[in-house]
Amino acid sequence: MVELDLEIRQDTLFVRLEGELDLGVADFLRNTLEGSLNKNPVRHLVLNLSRVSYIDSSCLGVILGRYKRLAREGGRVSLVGLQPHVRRICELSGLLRIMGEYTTEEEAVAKAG
Amino acid sequence: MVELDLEIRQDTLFVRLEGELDLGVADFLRNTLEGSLNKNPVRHLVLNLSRVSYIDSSCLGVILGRYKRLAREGGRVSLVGLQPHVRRICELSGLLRIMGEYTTEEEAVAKAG
Amino acid sequence: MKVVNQLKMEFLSVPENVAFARVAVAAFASQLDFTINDLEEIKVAVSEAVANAIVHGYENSPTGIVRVTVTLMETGAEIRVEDNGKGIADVKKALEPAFSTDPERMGLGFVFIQSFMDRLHVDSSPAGGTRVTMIKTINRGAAAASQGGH
Amino acid sequence: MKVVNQLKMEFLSVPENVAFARVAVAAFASQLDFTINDLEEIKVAVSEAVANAIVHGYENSPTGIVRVTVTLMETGAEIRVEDNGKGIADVKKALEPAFSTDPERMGLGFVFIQSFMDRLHVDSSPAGGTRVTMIKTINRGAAAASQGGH
Ligand SMILES: Nc1ncnc2c1ncn2[C@@H]1O[C@H](COP(=O)(O)OP(=O)(O)O)[C@@H](O)[C@H]1O
Ligand SMILES: Nc1ncnc2c1ncn2[C@@H]1O[C@H](COP(=O)(O)OP(=O)(O)O)[C@@H](O)[C@H]1O
Repeated sequence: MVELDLEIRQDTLFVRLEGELDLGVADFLRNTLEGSLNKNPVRHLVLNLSRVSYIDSSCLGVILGRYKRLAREGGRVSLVGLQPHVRRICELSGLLRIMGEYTTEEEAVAKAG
Repeated sequence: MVELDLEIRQDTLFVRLEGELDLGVADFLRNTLEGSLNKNPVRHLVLNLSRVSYIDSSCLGVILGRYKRLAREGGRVSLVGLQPHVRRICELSGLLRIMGEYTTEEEAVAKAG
Repeated sequence: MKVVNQLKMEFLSVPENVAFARVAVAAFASQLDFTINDLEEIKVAVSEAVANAIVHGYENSPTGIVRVTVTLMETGAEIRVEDNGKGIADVKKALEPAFSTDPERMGLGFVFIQSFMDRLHVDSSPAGGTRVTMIKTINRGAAAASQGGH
Repeated sequence: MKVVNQLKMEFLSVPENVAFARVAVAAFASQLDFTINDLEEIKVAVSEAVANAIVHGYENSPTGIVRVTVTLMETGAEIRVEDNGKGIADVKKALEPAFSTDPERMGLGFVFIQSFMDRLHVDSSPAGGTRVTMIKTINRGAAAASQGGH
């Protein structure tokens, strides 16, 4: 089960997630993000994971897919508020080598935007 | 898993329990209570269940057994701090009709002692 | 009745597995729109039935196998707890409140199951062990009301 | 190696069961002296193996059966995840980091399992499906140290 909150400010899509991100929600996550990116001409994506307690390789794949899409046009994906276990998984996956990691959304906007 | 804290004041044994009281801990609970009642000449028993989130019929049986033992000599068993679900189970079982129910240990001592 | 999901488990008849069984069944059943209170009631019923299989069915021998099957339908969950233990001689008597063959016990297991589940059926024979089948239906009104908190 | 407890589960190959499986296995394994971190790592391994059975083994068809067996020994837990799906043509290749037969996926499942478990063994054949066997041993030092917090 996951909850998802979307907001657009200027050229950035903010996505705040809550719950456990695994195969059970991967399709929903992919479809929601794609749908929003298709409808809105944003360049950057900020994913707030501060209320995400679990992430699996399926959902990391969904995030990487969105990264590839935005990076093609020079956009960035930033990860915000990673809990220790989620951080470890993101690090092991190599995602932290290509995406910025920030403590707060403000920091992500200030440093990445 | 259960944690158990025992204290004797005057003629009363105070037992503070924490965890889930089910078949898995029933023997441990019975043996600990019997052992303490055998060694100490108390009359009354105060069971603080404020940190017990689950209780099953096996552990209700253990409590009833101690009640029978103490009641024979005119002693009382008091239940303290029942959480809603535990309270409902104790009520259904009829235990609340024969044992006093109190919000705090002080209240149990003042009203029952 | 369309089956939306099914779980079959089997485990040894050791007392530690009572806690495991109620947590696992509640986690599985939470895929349906049960309220927190429904899940709490399911936990009690599973717990009591599994404890009975261990205590009465296998008379506390830790080498028996307890089987639990959970079938999720749109209307609710059917939960079956089975053992190959000694069976119940008189099922009707066993279901009576306060009846127990063990003087140390209160005879409340089936009382709790009957209070908390919508249906209970007990099949048993001295040779073939015991099968307890319980159904918890979803209260649509309650589920809809609790959706507000989502 | 003395078996102290055993659980066998089987459930349908639907994505919702991935979360159930990791919760259930961690709840069962918590009967041993694992640390919270160990249990977190077990969750990841179970989750990835069950997801693979659903996504690759049964190619997302919801009618397959996934079997999970957990054997608790004094030294640790052996966890087996099995499917009767399409099998792995080249197991050695499948275990390589970043290898995936699905362009949408990252090829990280087995990487996570290998990082988090002490042993991994994969048996597979195109006809007979896939069996993933994983062992997590108890780190006596860590368990003893964490006892302080009890
Ligand atoms: N799985 C079982 N195998 C054999 N006998 C059982 C089983 N479950 C229940 N019984 C019988 O039914 C009686 C009533 O059960 P229950 O209402 O749960 O009360 P209690 O467990 O306190 O005895 C038990 O005392 C026992 O004789
Ligand atoms: N249960 C399975 N049945 C069939 N193929 C599998 C199974 N598990 C893994 N595989 C194969 O092994 C590959 C690598 O798996 P993994 O490391 O988990 O990465 P991913 O799941 O991201 O593809 C998969 O792409 C798939 O081809």
